[in-house]
Amino acid sequence: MNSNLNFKLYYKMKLFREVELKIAMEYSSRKMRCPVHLSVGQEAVSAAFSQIVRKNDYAVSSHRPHLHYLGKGGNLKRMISEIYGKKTGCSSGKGGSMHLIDTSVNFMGSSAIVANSIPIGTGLALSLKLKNKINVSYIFFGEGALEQGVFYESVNFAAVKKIPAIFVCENNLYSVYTSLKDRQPEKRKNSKMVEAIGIKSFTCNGNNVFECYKIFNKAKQYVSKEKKPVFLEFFTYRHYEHCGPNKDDNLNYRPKNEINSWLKKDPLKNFTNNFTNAHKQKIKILDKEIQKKIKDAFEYAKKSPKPKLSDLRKDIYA
Amino acid sequence: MNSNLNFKLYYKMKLFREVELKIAMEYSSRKMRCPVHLSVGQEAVSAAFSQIVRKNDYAVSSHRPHLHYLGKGGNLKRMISEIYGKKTGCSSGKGGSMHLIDTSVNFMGSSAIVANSIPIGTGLALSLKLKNKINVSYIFFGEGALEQGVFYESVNFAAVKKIPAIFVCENNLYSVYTSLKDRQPEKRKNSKMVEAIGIKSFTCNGNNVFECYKIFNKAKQYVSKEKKPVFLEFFTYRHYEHCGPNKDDNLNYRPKNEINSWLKKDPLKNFTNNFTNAHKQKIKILDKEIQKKIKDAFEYAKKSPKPKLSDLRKDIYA
Amino acid sequence: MLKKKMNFKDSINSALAFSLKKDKNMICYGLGINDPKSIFGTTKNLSKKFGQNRVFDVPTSENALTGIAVGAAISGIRTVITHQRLDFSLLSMDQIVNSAAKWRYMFGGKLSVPITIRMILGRGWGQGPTHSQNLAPMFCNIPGLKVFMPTFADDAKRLLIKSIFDPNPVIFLEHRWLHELKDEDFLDKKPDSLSSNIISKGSDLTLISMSYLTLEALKAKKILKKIGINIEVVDLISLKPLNISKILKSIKKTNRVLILDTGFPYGSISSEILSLIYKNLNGKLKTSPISLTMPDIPEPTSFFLTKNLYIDHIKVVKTVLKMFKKSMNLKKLKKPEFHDVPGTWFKGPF
Amino acid sequence: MLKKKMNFKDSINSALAFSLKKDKNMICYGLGINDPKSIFGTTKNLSKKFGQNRVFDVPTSENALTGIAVGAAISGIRTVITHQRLDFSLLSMDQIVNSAAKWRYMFGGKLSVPITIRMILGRGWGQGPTHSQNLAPMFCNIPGLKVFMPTFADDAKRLLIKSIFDPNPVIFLEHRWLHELKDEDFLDKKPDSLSSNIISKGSDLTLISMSYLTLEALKAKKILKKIGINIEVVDLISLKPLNISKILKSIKKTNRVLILDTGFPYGSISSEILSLIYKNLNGKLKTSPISLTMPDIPEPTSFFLTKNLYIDHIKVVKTVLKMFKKSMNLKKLKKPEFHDVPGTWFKGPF
Ligand SMILES: Cc1ncc(C[n+]2csc(CCOP(=O)(O)OP(=O)(O)O)c2C)c(N)n1
Ligand SMILES: Cc1ncc(C[n+]2csc(CCOP(=O)(O)OP(=O)(O)O)c2C)c(N)n1
Ligand SMILES: [Mg+2]
Ligand SMILES: [Mg+2]
Repeated sequence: MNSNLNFKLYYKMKLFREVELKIAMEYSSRKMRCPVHLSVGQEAVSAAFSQIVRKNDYAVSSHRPHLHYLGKGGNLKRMISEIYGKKTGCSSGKGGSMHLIDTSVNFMGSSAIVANSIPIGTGLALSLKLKNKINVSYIFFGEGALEQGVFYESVNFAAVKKIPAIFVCENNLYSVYTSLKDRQPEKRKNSKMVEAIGIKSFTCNGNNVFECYKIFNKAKQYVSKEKKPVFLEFFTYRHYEHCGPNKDDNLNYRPKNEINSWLKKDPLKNFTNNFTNAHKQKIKILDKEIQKKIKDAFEYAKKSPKPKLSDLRKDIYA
Repeated sequence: MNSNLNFKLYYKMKLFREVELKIAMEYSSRKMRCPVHLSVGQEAVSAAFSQIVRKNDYAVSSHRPHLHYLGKGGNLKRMISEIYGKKTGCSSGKGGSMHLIDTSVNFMGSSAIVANSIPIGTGLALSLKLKNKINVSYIFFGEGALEQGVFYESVNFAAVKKIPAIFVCENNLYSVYTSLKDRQPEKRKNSKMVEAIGIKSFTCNGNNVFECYKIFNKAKQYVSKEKKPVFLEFFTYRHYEHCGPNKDDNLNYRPKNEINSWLKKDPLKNFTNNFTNAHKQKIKILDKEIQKKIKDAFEYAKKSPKPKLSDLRKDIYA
Repeated sequence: MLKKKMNFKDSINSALAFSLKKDKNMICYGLGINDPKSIFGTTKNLSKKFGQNRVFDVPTSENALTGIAVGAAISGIRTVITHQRLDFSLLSMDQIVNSAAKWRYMFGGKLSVPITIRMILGRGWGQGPTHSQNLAPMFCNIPGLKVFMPTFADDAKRLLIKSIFDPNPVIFLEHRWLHELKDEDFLDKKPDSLSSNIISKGSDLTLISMSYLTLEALKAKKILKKIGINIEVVDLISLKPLNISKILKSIKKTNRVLILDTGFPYGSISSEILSLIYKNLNGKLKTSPISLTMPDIPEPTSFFLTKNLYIDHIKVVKTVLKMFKKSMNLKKLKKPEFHDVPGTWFKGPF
Repeated sequence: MLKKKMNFKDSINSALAFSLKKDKNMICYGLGINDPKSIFGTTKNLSKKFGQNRVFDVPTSENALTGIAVGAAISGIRTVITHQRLDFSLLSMDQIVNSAAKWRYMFGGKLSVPITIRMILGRGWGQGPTHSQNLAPMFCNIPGLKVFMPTFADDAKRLLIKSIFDPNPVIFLEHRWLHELKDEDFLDKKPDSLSSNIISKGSDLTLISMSYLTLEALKAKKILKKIGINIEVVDLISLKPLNISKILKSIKKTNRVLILDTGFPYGSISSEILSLIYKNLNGKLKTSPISLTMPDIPEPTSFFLTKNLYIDHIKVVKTVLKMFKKSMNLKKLKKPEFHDVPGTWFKGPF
């Protein structure tokens, strides 16, 4: 176990958790006036991703993009500002929480329409191949996106064209309040399905950051070597409501025992427990750094100027 | 071998072949002023289908619907009239060759948009389940339709809802002039793919009418017993151009040896060869019947009245 | 009869329940239809009452689901689909335009397609570019479709029932800001025939509006009455077919027209109405006709950028004052503190 | 310079070749792009010249292919997609409206989306309900898109190059009946600036038309000149943005307007233009403004039912005569024997 890597993974997971919790906390002040989809509980995937992805790789995401954006190296201050609708927001306030971008690290956008960014990430992969780049294109989405036809069209295209696309599905078992049984055939294995369509698949415990790390690494190796796309499925669970700052377990759409069993699999807690006492000192330092980073980001966002009314008419056409 | 069935299969295949050849022959007189997609070479599938399907089963089809319509028991005179744009056409002249319907036998329509009728056939299957009918819904399409996302959405829905849909793919290796290699991953097995999505599949030599018959029978049994959808794939080949009355092998988009090997597998010729001399007499009688039936249909169509100009404004809204 | 006590969402619910009861074959589906939020409350208890076979949640497959509705409908099963935002229906345009709208005509009238597609329009609280579009003109452009867009709870109920029992495909548009409102908040009395779109008489200006904007129109009317401008308010209710003769009659009387439109300007409902007025009347009006629409800009998400984006009664009042070259003290007209919520009860996130 | 010898399809081909040569990154794809028919000849030899990596055939996956173009475009690869019929693009409305049109604005201008979507409009020979629709208004309604629809081969070339090098998504509409035509068949001389839509001057009536209908307009002009009616013909070329000031100027001069439109009436381009004229001029014209469009009916397939469906120069002449309350002997105006083919060379089937 590479201890340096462990601290990095810890740092990212903890940062991601704390960012989301801070958004949840501040949301009730009603200054972040847009829908927010938090990823509390799903940090391991993006933390692992952050340690594998290279700056020149592309990434796109869905309505729940915070951690993919941050994992790709997106600027925290500009993300928080975006959620506050400020001029300094990464999308100049025009996109909000669901539409994040940081072209300086090749995070190319995220979309509020389920599966909408999947072909776009596929197009980015095509572009890498055309330009003879060694990089890959990461495409993040939830398991709900597997119900959209465009997912299959994109996977088929990627397979036919042999382009460096990494399709990353975070399967958290729910689409809004709807469980899998109303949406997908019983006992279906998505990875088998995608393999039958024509591309290599890997599945993974999405709450074990180290396993996630290994899978992302494998995927990268595979794509580099074989020059073919790959599909990854991470099983995980969100702790908060689908959209918004609260827990909603009182609504009973998810079985209590399911919730409890997943809470026991909390990716951050379990990983933290692995650290020895000797490491705790270092962790304290990291925690402080994280708090400071978040505090700074929220202060920056709150202090940032509003967009000007005239900005409304900017950037419609290039 | 049930000889009565054999004569029926022969009759249908021969009828289908001769109908399409007659259309091809008459097309140059430019009285059938709409695109036509002939199924010469693909007769076995529809002939077998005709012997399994029940009147209260539903069926829908694609841009190449002639034989599915006839297989379902659709009226030949009204089909030919439709292609001639006459008032007596099955769609009153509004649909043309690609839009056939015969509600008296539950052939519920066909669509010129690739894959467009797949969800519609799925909805018909849903309706059968809701009404507790023992019938099934047949959905015909080419392998090109497997590239449309809506195919996967429909299969997924059918699997989740366990509805009596029979998805029938006639894989003739081409979409217009484009071969599979530009469109679908190498070595993909569509049946495996669909099974991985969640429904049972059968594949079949689509040029062997008896095998086709057995597969349709199996599918019907399966759906009746398991109350679940099924996917059938028939491998076959068209002898004529994608759209229009001619052969186009001079264009060289299909390899010569491929064409020749499929011509050797002509479903009608091979099946006819199986008949003994004793049967030839009966066959002659059938052939005569067929010629008469076709002659009558074309005469009927040609003599039929044009639609009135005022019909243009009819039937926009119910 | 005007049941003024029922709010818009309960009217929708009640129309669905009525129809499900009346037609035992009818079905109804959409994402979240049975979930704890039951599509803003509009589908509450329906699956409990009518069974999971008839009222069911679905995969996120908008295109197939629309085709499935067409298939069910042509075999005699009336079907209602709901999209939590109109924007999601773009995935199903092929099925709406090439199947639903044409399956009757293209087969010579052999079948009909009794489906209703409910689409909800977002506004405010960061709905942003893809959760706020009113693309009604896309649907109105297509022969074979009908497009309804009621304002009042009472109309909503009547019109949804009418849509469901209409043998043709109907696009039914619901503005998210209407769901909690009761008619009594806005109307003293209201004509009870659907064809009567003139909901408030006046002599000086024909103010045509749709859906939520009709409420802003009524507020503006009240204010302008104080300085003697009498406005006739026309609530469109049905975008297709349009009741153009009512509109023409009103304009012949008032000789002035202003249209309020929740959509984008190019090829809008308001452009269509103005062109019909022009073709039919070819006359000089007392003042140039005006339409207020959303600007030809994707809707931004930021609270600060949507500040002056929406049409509200103050914008309407200002526009009318300009048309009449009059002025009044507008200081007293207070904007609500937050322009991006339908009421103080709304605390986000959706 | 007007290269009158080149037909429309060769112009398209030449514009594509020019652009592929100029921008080494550009790609170009669509169903059948490399097949023996090469999209009505418009893409002939391109993949031979520029390689299968840059000009390639694709699966029938319209929605994904549009998103893929957006992805390629935001990473700097200009992309041209071709749909053999506009109608097929309905499958990709989500990607056109929610992605292509918004990816720039919704991310605060950080990226641009240089894609061109060529769409071909069918007419005649049983194209029927789903192979003949001009749904240009759908695209014009969307902020962030541009919509071009050239008539002349020369414009087509210039405009396609302009579209490809435009950093924004452009919908490029080609009428199937233009592909074989050469400008010399219709034009003596033609202004060579794109912004100049007035292709033939006149004083009595402003006749606005688009694409193929401009040719019918020019024929009508010739006929009407004989009885002293002088028509000014405006060829729209760009539907969005519209060059409305040119149109207004012309109407101020002629005081009469007739618009020819290949689309359905409700929310049409012609309605938009009329509403703009009304809002800007608010004046009585010498005769009521008229627009000729396709009827609000799905197009039937039968030869017999399309008989009087299309707008041709005879319909235009008759309409103008009515506007002027004049008559002339129309017997001499012979319709072509078959109304459903672009010329005798066309023998079907597509
Ligand atoms: C086309 C479309 N349909 C419906 C929605 C509404 N919607 C927003 S998020 C969501 C859930 C998607 O679930 P999943 O893909 O599993 O992602 P998760 O929220 O679980 O991360 C839905 C249905 C949408 N945004 N877009
Ligand atoms: C959405 C759509 N895209 C493209 C086309 C053009 N098109 C007509 S038929 C066809 C071929 C489809 O191939 P396949 O499904 O294999 O059927 P086949 O013609 O081989 O029977 C295509 C691409 C269309 N009609 N609809
Ligand atoms: Mg999920
Ligand atoms: Mg095929």
